[in-house]
Amino acid sequence: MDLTTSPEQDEIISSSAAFLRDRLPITRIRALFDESSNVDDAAWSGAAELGWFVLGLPEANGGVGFGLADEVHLFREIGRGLATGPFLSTVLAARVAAFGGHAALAEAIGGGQRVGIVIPGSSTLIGADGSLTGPLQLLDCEADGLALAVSPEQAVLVRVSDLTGVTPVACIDPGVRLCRADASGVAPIARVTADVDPVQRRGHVLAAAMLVGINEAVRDLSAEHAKSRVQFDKPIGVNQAIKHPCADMAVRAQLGYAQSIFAAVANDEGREDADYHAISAHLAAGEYADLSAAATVQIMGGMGFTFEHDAHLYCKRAFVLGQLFGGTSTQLGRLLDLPSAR
Amino acid sequence: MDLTTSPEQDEIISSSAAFLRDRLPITRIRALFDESSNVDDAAWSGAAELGWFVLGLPEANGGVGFGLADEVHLFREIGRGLATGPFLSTVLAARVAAFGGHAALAEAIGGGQRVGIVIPGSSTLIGADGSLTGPLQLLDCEADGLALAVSPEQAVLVRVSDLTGVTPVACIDPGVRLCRADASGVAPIARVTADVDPVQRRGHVLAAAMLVGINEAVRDLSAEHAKSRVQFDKPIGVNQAIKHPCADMAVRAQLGYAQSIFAAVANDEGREDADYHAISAHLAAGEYADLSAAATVQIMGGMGFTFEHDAHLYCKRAFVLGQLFGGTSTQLGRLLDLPSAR
Amino acid sequence: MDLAFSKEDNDFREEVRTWMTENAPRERRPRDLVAMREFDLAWQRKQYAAGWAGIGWPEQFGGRELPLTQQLIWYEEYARTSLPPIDARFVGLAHAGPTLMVRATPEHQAFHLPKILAGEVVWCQGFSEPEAGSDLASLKTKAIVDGDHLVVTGQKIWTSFGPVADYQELLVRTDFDVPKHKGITWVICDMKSPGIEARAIKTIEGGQEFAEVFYDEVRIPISNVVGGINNGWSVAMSTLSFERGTAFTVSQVQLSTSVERLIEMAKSRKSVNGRPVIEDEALAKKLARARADVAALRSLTYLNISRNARADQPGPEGSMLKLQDADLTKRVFKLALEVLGTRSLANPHEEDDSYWVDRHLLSYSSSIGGGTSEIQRNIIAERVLGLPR
Amino acid sequence: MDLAFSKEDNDFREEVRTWMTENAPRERRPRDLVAMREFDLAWQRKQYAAGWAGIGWPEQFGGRELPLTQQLIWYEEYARTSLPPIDARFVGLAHAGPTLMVRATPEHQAFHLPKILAGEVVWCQGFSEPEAGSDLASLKTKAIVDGDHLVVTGQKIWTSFGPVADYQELLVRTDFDVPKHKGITWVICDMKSPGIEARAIKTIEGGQEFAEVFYDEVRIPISNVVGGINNGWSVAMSTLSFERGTAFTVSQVQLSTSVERLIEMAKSRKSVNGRPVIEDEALAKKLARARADVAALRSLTYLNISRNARADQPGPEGSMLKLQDADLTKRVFKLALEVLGTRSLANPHEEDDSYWVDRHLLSYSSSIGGGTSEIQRNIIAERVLGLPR
Repeated sequence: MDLTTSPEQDEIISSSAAFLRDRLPITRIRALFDESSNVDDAAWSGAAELGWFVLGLPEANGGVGFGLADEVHLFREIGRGLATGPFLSTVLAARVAAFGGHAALAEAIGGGQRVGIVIPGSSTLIGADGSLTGPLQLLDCEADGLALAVSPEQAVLVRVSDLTGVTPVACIDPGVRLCRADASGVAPIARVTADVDPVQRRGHVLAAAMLVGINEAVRDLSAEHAKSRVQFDKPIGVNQAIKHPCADMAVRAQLGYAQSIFAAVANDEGREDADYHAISAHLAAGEYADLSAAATVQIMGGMGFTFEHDAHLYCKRAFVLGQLFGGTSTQLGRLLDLPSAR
Repeated sequence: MDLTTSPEQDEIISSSAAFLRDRLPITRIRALFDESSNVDDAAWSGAAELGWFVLGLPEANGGVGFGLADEVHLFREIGRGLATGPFLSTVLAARVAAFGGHAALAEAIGGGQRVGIVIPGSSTLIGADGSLTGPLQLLDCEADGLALAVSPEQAVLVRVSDLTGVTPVACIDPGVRLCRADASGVAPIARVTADVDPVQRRGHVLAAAMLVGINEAVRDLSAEHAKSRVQFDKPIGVNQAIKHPCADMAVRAQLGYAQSIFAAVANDEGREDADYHAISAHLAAGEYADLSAAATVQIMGGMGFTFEHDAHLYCKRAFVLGQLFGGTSTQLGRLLDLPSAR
Repeated sequence: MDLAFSKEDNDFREEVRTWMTENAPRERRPRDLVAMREFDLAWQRKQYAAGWAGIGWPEQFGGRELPLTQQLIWYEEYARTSLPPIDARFVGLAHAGPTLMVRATPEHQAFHLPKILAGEVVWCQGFSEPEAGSDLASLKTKAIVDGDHLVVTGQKIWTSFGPVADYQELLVRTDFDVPKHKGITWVICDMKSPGIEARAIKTIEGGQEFAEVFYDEVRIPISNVVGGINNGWSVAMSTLSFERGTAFTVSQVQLSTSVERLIEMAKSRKSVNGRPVIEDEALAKKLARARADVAALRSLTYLNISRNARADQPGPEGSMLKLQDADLTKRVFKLALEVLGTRSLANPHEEDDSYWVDRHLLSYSSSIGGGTSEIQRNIIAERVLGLPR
Repeated sequence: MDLAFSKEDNDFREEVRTWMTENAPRERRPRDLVAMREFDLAWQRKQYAAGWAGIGWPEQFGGRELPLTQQLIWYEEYARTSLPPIDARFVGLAHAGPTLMVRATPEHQAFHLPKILAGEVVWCQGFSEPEAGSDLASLKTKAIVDGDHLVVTGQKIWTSFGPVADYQELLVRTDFDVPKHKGITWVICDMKSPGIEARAIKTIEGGQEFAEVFYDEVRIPISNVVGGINNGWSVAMSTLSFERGTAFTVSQVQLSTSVERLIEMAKSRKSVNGRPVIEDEALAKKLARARADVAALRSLTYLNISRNARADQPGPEGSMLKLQDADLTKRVFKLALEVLGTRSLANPHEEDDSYWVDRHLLSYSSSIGGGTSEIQRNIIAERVLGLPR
């Protein structure tokens, strides 16, 4: 038992952090805000060249062959950097293609083809045959591209062009592109069941990793502000009303990180309680990031309430990530239905 | 519209506070802890002489003829003083007797006969005929005495001797006497329906008033400690980790008080949203007192964790009062089912 | 104790309600700042024409000088009719105007107060600075006396409606060599003066109502100083209790209305799993809890107004209302996102759902603006409970 | 990164589990303090006889010096087997003992450490005073040098098992004229010394494990001083990180077990309205949330132990575990009262339900004892995040 990072993971962390800082800084969200796409094509290709989209895919499937625990470190940086673009769904989609028997598609995705994700509406269903039906929303999908739909039992890829009424609407998160759409029995172009590859479980863990990155980012932002902002002739961090919320952020960041890597390793080691830990990771990291981001806006005072400051972007991204894979309420219900952890 | 206290109410407040301070100080809880009864007979008779048990009963029924808003001020002091004995159920029982057509019983209760209260267990029912059935607990009941059972629709008095398996058990609150018992179709000796007298509504409001008194008491205890306890060469109240919880207690105390008197006046004026405000008062004052009492234990530090200190007594009494009239969960459900307030 | 309003009050409520229903602006309030100014002023002129301007202002300054209970009724009906927010009219009606009433010369009063009431001008506030937030008295925007003018250089922030305002209540430092509260001056600044630049600040929900204001050797006549040079701190504090407990009435009624609307939405909408949202008992109980807490906030408003109607000077209970209003506002509009479920991802400005998302985002400011909740807690602990500073 | 334990570790777990199952005390732990002492020591002797005493102690002092991972395994199995709490054995094994190891003379070590391991003595702590809680260094119990003795007069509080202890790690003030941290001395006090009176303090759940201890000119040989006169503060601080991350393992496993038991109870019991408790979705979701939070706490324990196994000196992350453990303990046992419903009114000491009520009441101390949660937050903010003091 050892949950410290390996040298390879340290390398993933430093190289991905450097890439994001140079190529996809948070300022890109505002720069691309009025564009229809939130993706920086060059940066996306760069990420593909670094193997980001197939990092956790087995070598036999053309991947890098790393574990989910390694991907966690990449996605933690993606979360911390609020990188725009469908990173999470693209990585999961590569698996659906590969394990669904579409090697060429998997290769294309690994090489830079983007895949967005479906957020089910009320009564949206993925049928036993993988067909998609119901009202839905699309995150970061392109009109001529693909969308990933996931349930606990299976994951499918559908063509956005097979959906009807695809209408862009503003998203609460300025770094995310949203559409409304409908599906009536849309056949998937690729499909994989959870027993072959637990796509939703991996999605929970990677979403959790992004939320951990967000929590760590706002913790650092708050702590920095608490040290540098002077009021009443002292740094505001001397006040426990500032100091203690910062401490709570630090605790939450550690807890969320610990649970995310625990869940990832549980998956990689094939433990039977892997779903339990994955859902716990998403729920815990989600709540923790939410609380920390909201507390950060408060600590920043008026600045935290401006569009130019990053604080609100963390709140909004944390909110969007919390809606994935069923949303909090559904996830709580599923967690309670599972057998207890080992 | 005027929610300030009348001179009569100011008199109720000061005289009841003085009576409780002299005759039933909090130390009585520990003094009586090993006794089977928690009642101080002399003090109880004194309270009866002051008309406490029929304060809100119409003069036509032998009462003092004051309103529920006046009773609120008495019960706020009873709560603040953690007075032991079945004050709340006795006052409600006098109404059941009076409006149920048992004038002699009402007079006896007003004169000092005590009545405890039934806490329903799972599947306990008061039938359409007022008969009581099911497993239950008794608060502050005497073996040869009466017990009050209340539902939103009606209130009944039963003889404790008509119950089976009456077994004393230790109560979480050392100031309260608890028994377990069973009832199988026990016929009431008095009964009143809510349309004749809304006993449960009045119970909600008076329980709320007691919870307000508790909240005010712990607020004062905490503030006093924050001013006098010195650590690191300063009163601990200079620390926001102490100061801000104290401020929150002050806010909660005011909110709970405001809602309790609003609910009482709504009842006295026959507003159709009186139930709404009564349940809101019980829920709000209950949660506020709970939070404030728990925060007080924390502020007191180790002392707050001792049996000799009063802090835990407030926590425990607040908890018991929260269990009355269905308990929090049931009350929330009922509140949501009511039409909106005016 | 009574909750019943007098016949006079009830008649007043009827009158107010009728007038509001008949005169509520029919057009949507524009989002563009210039258009918003015009909309708000037009609405003020309409109220003025009907004799409703300055309901709490003394009659000597053209106000209605209504008793507190009727002010309460006015605000309750105002909120229930969903009338436009006070926004661009706020500083003039509720802060700068009342300050002028108690501290300015008759000439200033005669010149400015009627314009505010009549909806001719927009006032803004120039108090906060980037480095002077909670610690307002540490402000550094400097004013040098040059003949009969002050020459002002510096920067203000959080100036609502700054770019479209006519006048500003401006705090400047006129003496750097004395304790910070003692070198401040309160002055009327004409926002058209050369050397002023106001830049909108975009806020997290996309609004543009706040601004930064930059002053580059702006010349302001010394005759515009109110209360005397270096006496500005006491002038700025003189209006703190003008509202006398009615300040959060509109917000409180809106909270109440919002909770009821959310309950209706929860009954009529379905969640991801296809069942009515209200059947999610965890959510339903939060809605019920919100009902109880909003009821208590309203009761505290009534209690506070009852007390203030009998007292000369309102107590620090106003901080309690502000604190609880902020907390509940954040909680209720966060709850709204839960009721909306995944539909809260979308924030299209045309739909009803966006109202809730906007209000949620706006709610972040409720515990920051006008004195943070941390500062309110200090005030309550120190002034109500007597805890040490 | 891996969660899998080595074959060696797994074998160890098997061995531990088997031994614990076979040797778990069958009798109920008595509530009377004297009987409790005997019970706890007998249990320690049993572990000692089987070679399990001092699993984290260095071999040179008779301990097992197990690697951190195996200590983790030991505590996990210990909690899962519901073995008796460390209670009366705690100060000797986890505080005074480790202090003696790093700061005492070989003679003291040779005399005391074997007795602690073998379950012959109970140690208690004499640190806190009525006026010295969070501000421990302000302690005032004074010790005057008189020949080769210290003469101690004063009062200590929160001395667990004080009335039945053999020895005490005692902090006294030996110099009142220097800054408060510099005049403190750490000394071994024989609790049978004349002039000592220990009075039990009853706690809110009815327990009697804490005591006040009064010292009236108690003579203690100067040879009992550890680390030198006036050097006691550094001695007292030298064991702070002895546990290296395992301190909350038992509590964390108990929390996890408690949440699972509550879920089972919620499924099998009925609430006031006659339906299974678990169907109260609001409560069900709190239970689910508790599962997630307890899982995260366990993961942090594993992460912390992994890091400490590689580091010479544990970091301040221990404060994070303590803070979260306290918060979750309070939350989970409060939740237990919700699951019990009105049955939580009763607190008869013979029934299973009383376990939950007791634990709820005890949980109030989790954020107070051993350093309040407020102090932990200060430590985390200042030492982990570098915020100013």
